[in-house]
Amino acid sequence: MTSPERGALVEIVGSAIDLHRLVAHVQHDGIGAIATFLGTVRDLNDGRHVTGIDYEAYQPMAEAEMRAIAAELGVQWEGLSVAMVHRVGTLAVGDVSVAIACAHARRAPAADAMRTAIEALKVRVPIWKREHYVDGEWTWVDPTLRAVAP
Amino acid sequence: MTSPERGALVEIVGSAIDLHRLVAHVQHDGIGAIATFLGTVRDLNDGRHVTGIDYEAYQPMAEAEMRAIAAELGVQWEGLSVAMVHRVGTLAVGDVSVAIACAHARRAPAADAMRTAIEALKVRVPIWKREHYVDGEWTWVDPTLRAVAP
Amino acid sequence: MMNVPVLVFASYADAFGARTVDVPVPLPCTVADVVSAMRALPGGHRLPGHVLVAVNHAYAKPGTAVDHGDEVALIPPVAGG
Amino acid sequence: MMNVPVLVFASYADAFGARTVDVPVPLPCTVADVVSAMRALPGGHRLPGHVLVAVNHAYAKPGTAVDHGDEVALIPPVAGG
Repeated sequence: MTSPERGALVEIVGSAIDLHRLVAHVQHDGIGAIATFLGTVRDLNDGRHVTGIDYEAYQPMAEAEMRAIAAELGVQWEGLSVAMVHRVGTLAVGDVSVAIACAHARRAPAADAMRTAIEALKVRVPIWKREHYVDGEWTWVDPTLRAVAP
Repeated sequence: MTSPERGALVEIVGSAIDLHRLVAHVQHDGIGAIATFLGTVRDLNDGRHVTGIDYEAYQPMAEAEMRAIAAELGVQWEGLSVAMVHRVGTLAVGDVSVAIACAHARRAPAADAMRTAIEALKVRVPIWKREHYVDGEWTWVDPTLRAVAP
Repeated sequence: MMNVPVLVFASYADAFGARTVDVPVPLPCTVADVVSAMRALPGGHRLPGHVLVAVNHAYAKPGTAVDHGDEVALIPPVAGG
Repeated sequence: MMNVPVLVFASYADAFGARTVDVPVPLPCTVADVVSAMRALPGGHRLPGHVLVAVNHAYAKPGTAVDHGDEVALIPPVAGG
């Protein structure tokens, strides 16, 4: 088991995300709860049939923002361990685009931090996605233009 | 990818829990978010140094209650996929005692259902734990006697 | 009087020194009758003032009927997770 | 005037037809100066009314200074997750 003091695992990756690696990173003997989040490419978005998504990141800034989010979470919930990994490139329906793991001695901070992390990632981290549809069209998704529940 | 209509995965098991199996169970092409919870044995509880925990379940009723929880979650969040597995037997510090995965098209229902699931499990499912401490003492944990934040 | 086998777990199993306790009650009876009879058995004094009972894998009320073939269990405060 | 290389992504890269745009500005200048100059370049009319800018991997304000060696990037509405 690893030490609770290790830093956050924060990465932009170009291939499949291994959830076990995130869980292993945040786990240590002092934690009692690990909350994780996986974002996956779904076959329907805003009523359109999706065939795949290209993810693009401004990698150094994306990793800097994710490190900043992890640091802020650690201030809000003392003793929190965090791992955040986002995938870029061409993803198919069902592929995991983002994985987050938050571990804490107690379950409420772990779950609350996980939820806060994904919300922060979605508004701050410079990552973009181009959705491809069955009709051959594609679009860069702009969440500021939509009023869809999270 | 599997059909969204499949039933919940609900199990009491006697050996290590494989989180990937839960994730694979709830994942299908229509979901965009998977929230998971792992409960682990931590080395300190209520200020006492823990060396391990024996978990015991009333297995048929525990599985029935978990199925009932999964069904209730499915009513509250339509389209939700649920997996809940609890381990019994002798666990060491760091071992995973319970794993929950909730998948939904959107992240808020997935995260909220995961949180609701673990809270319901802790108050309804007939599972007990005997904590062993470094001084050789042990006790059956009774959450009704404590006022500790979750 | 019949002997109804009642499943006990965790601290209740420690109290009775067994996983199953044969409880003498007239059948049919109620959950409350079963609990009262158990308090009079060796170890029964260690049960708390309020005891949860399940009949056929579902939480039951004090007035719930118990008859031949029902699976009765005492449920100590749960601590899963 | 100097040419400051500005990184563009996603729909903004499509607008300019490039991943990096050389933007003629006097240095030092501000983020607002860079954005104004970019609106005058081919494709710049496709930028929205409000554009987020990062300087050295951090979100910047319109008045943030830009000088030699700074890494400047336009940040379209993000859509990670």
